Amino acid sequence: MFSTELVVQTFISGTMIGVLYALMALGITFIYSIMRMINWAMGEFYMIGSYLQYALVALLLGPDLWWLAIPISAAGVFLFGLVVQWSLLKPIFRKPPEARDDYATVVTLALLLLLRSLATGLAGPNQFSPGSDLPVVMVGPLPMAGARVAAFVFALVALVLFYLLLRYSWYGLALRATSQSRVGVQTAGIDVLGVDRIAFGIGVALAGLAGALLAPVFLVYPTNGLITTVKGFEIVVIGGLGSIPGALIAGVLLGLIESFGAAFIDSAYQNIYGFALVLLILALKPTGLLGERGREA
Amino acid sequence: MSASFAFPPSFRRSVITIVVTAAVFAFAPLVAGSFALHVLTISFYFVILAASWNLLAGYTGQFSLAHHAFAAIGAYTSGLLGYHYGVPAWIGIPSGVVMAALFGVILGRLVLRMRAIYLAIATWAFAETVHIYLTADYQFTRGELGLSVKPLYGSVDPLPYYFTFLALTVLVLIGLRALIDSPIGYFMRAIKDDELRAKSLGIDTTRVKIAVFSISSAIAGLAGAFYGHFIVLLSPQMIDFSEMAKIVIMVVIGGFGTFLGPVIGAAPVQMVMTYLQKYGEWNLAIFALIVIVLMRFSMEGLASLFTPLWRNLWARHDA
Amino acid sequence: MRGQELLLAGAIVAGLATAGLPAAAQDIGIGLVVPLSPPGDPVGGQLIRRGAELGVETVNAAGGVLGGRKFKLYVEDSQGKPEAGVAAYRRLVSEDKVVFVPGFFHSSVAIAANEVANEMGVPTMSLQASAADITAKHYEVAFRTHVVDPVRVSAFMEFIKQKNFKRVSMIAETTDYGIGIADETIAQAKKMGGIEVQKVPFDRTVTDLTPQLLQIKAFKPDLVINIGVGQPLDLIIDQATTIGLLPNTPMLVSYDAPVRPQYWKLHPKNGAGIYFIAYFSPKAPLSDIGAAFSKAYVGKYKEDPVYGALNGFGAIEIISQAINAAKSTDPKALIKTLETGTFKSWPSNPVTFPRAKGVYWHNWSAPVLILHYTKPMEDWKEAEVAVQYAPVVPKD
Amino acid sequence: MPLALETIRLVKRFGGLLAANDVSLAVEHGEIRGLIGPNGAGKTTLVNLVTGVHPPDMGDVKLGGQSLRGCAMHEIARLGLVRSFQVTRLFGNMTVSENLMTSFFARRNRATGDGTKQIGNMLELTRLGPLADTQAKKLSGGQRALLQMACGFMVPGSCYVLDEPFAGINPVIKDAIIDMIVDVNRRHGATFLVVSHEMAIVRRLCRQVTVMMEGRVAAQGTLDEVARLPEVIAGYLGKALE
Repeated sequence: MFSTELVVQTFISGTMIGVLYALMALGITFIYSIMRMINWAMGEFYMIGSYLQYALVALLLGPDLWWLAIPISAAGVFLFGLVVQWSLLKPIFRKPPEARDDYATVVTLALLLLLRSLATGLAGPNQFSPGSDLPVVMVGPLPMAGARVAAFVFALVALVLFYLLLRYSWYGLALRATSQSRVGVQTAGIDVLGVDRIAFGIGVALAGLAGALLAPVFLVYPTNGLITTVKGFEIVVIGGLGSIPGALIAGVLLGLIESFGAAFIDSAYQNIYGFALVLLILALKPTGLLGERGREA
Repeated sequence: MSASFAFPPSFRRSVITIVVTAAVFAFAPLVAGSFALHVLTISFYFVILAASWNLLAGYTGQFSLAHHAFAAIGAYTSGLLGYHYGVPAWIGIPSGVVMAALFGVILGRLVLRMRAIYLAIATWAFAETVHIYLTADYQFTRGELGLSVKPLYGSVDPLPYYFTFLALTVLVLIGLRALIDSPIGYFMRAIKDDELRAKSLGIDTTRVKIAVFSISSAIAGLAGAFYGHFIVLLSPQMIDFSEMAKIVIMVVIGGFGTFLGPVIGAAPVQMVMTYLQKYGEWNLAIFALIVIVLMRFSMEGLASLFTPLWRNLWARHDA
Repeated sequence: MRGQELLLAGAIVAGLATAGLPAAAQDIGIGLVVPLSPPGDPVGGQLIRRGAELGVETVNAAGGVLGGRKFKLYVEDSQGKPEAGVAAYRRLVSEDKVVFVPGFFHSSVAIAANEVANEMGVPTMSLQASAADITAKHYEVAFRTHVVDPVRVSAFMEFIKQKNFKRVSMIAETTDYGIGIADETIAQAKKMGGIEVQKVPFDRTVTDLTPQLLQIKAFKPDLVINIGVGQPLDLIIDQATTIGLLPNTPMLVSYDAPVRPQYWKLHPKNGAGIYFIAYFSPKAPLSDIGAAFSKAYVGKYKEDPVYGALNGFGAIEIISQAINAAKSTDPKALIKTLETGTFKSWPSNPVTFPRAKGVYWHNWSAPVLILHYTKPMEDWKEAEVAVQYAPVVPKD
Repeated sequence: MPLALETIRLVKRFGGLLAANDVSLAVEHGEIRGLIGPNGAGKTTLVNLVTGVHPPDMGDVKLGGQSLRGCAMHEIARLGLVRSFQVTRLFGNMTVSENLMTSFFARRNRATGDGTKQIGNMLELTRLGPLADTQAKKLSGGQRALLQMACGFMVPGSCYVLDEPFAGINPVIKDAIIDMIVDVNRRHGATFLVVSHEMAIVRRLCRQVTVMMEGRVAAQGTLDEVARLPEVIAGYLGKALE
């Protein structure tokens, strides 16, 4: 059972899937750090991204231009995010502060149900695949689908770009400032609601990007966002809310633990290993590996 | 609690209202058919779940997303005891309650120091773990095939179950009301508002939080255990996230953190969802739209409509 | 005075309208409980619904039953949840007054609904749920027109024997379906002897199955049996191709998903070479009504009907024949007729529901085939028939 | 007889900042001690160390001779050490009387009488009676400070640590709070440690004051005595007394 080759292969496969999951976590953590709310419908934006990718590749651009379709899909999700923020989430700040969490939770939960059902109703429950002409690539001893390697590369690039954007651009400064103190930036003349809108757009666009990237690998169907969201939340907890390096590290850690657990313990419990890690981390370090320091009460 | 404590007059009024309302519902079988009774019974089940979750989230500020899992723990404990060891329901159901309470203590202790958002994710992770376990350990739990449970009254005719759940709901609601009007109730709300201040006053917030977590889990377990003996087949779908979403939506539509909220929120939501069932894949879309529109335009919940009514009623009574 | 007259007139009109209603009420209600939304399997549900709807249209177009009474179909969404299935059955029977409730895709829903049906008396018919318990409890009301696990696995064994495979891997989802089949396969393989079987279970929400498939690859099997339903099935095919398991090792898919139109859209290249269980092939002839249905279906949906749709249609045909034979819609009479009569459904062989032993109680299923795609984009109607296995129903 | 409140060589470090540097303090039974010092001198840190918000890095706190080492905040409170917060903390969504009731339940013991009666007393004393059913978050700043103080007196404690109870409050309410302090001190013999910048009030209430500067105790004595010390004048009082 414990052949070296299998161990190395499992290691590679776990690492790669972990990075892809991290992309999802990034969107969640980003929206949280700006707007102080959890978007439970994150997976549905992933789903929309994957449908857009499918529609663009299958109906408009053709499989050769799959790489062009990816940013367009992400942009589409970004725009949709702006609309959602404007129509549903902006009113949150007219609510009394103690009611905001409830409002955000209920509205995004309802949005989750709505988008999922709409996808089933409009596109049908069948799964689609935008197809991929990329050849199988050898990553060490492990053969990998070209689309998955491409997704991995795209995801890494997106993570790094995003990190740089936050660290070094003016806009990143505004975003970081907002995440520190919403009232503070308002006095500094920054339009917080505008920041929110863009932040929400970017956050869901990251999910949409993940959806578009993974569409040929994990298929396109109404509930395909579920598992990536689940992983995204786990990573956020393991790595700590608000930390980009934390998300990356936690993503890889989660990918590895699940892959090794599935390969060498019991494959039926693959998803449990991640949850066990989450519960363990929370018991030991409630704010995650690299999370912001816990501010109690 | 020491003897010096007396319930405020509002407690007596609530009990009277609960009992009178229940008495009205006791006549429902005269006009309702088998299906309507079934829907009402399930609604009572959700009233209990929503009210006990509200105790945790609405009053104490612990936004748990594992409440459906505790119902399932109660249900499966009794179901598994019966299925594998032939244990009768009158032992199985209390065992389910104890088991749910036990898990409640453990999870409550684990999430104790967490801020709201981590708590939500941690409890959700716990629920998913239970879900996966019930699916994966199919040799013991019968997995997705479903665990057959003996009907409580030998038959699945909804009438006796209707009265059982009506009685349960009355008991649970009176119990919750008593808890909320007791010192622990004050402590719960204090913790939600300002935990540091609560500690500085001498409130053992750790103990209160764990106590509330286990009490509300036990109630969920109680409801779940009875539910299992009514539906007669348990499946891991009981811990589908949409079930939790339903509980949250019920409470918020009714009025978060109010006593009346879950009571008047649960039944209409359950009925609307059952009614929409015939629209197939569109049912959840319609339901979600209704929720979004409601939330978008009024946040107070239905309970706020009733509060003035309630005051007027008793004001006249007092006068 | 005028107001009162108007009221009176209104009352009369209303009265007439109500009197006119019984004509409509003479419609015979047929319930259909299928999953139409998650967490159920909406694809499976929708296909059955299409078939049942066309079946009702066909029956009504031919003049209905009992000399002119029309069928009316009431569809309920089970969401794959037992509770929703129970509620749906109760509502269909107590409110819509249906006389027959076919459908049922998820075994758990069928089992739960049968508990209620056993008391309320209106028969059910499971069209695509394979768990033994559905018929093994020998409830009067429980009928089934779907292949049960032992039969399906016997077909596997027939295939394994024929190809002389010695090492068989199963990648099975941890559902009643996946585990039921996997365990039955292990049992039958043991009985047959000389075969090594590997079972790799997976949670059906998992999307990256590479770790599981690597394990299988390391086992070096002669045959991989793919026991996933819906997305996992397709993910297994893709990911097995990537790591080089396919096409070198033959793969057997446990049900007829590859005949669905999207199969070749999803696997334009690596779909070739797959073996799969099917419940009919045009090479095995359809009955006349089956052929007519197939034609109508193609006309309406621009694709060939698959098993789920055919079975949905079949259920409506069977009940219409049973009602005519029983000359009644009384549930007891219908059950009696279903048990003793012989009916025509979509395949050419006759349909019966004898009170047979064990899981074969009230059970009829089409012959089980194993088809083989020999080239990419092959029409499933052209697929090679590798095995044809007629279930042997044990006699009392 | 042991001291009412004693801190023994308390040290607390936050990152690079030495917030409490070897702080020793002794308060007699029934005393009303003033704690003064410039902003950032470590007064609030000391309050937090004494009441268990932060555990000290070194040193110990004794209440009536009993060490509080390892005691949780709520345990300290139940031992009779009651505090108020500089930025008033109340349960905003609860009404005035519910706030009082919560405080009563939190520390009640066999000796305490009827909570409802006690609430009546407090409402009368604070003149918050008409607002009894108003949510605490809807009160004015002064009313909130008054209510916070009243909460502390619902069940008499043995020792009160008040962090800036008079900051930003109108004179009428200031007087009301002073009256409450004096009343509880006389009737129950309760000990007080009062942090304040209001020298007039400190002079009125406290026989002894302790001056803190840069995390340590700089001086102790009557207000007039410490006011004469050159380092105190240089570091603080020179400005404050003007």
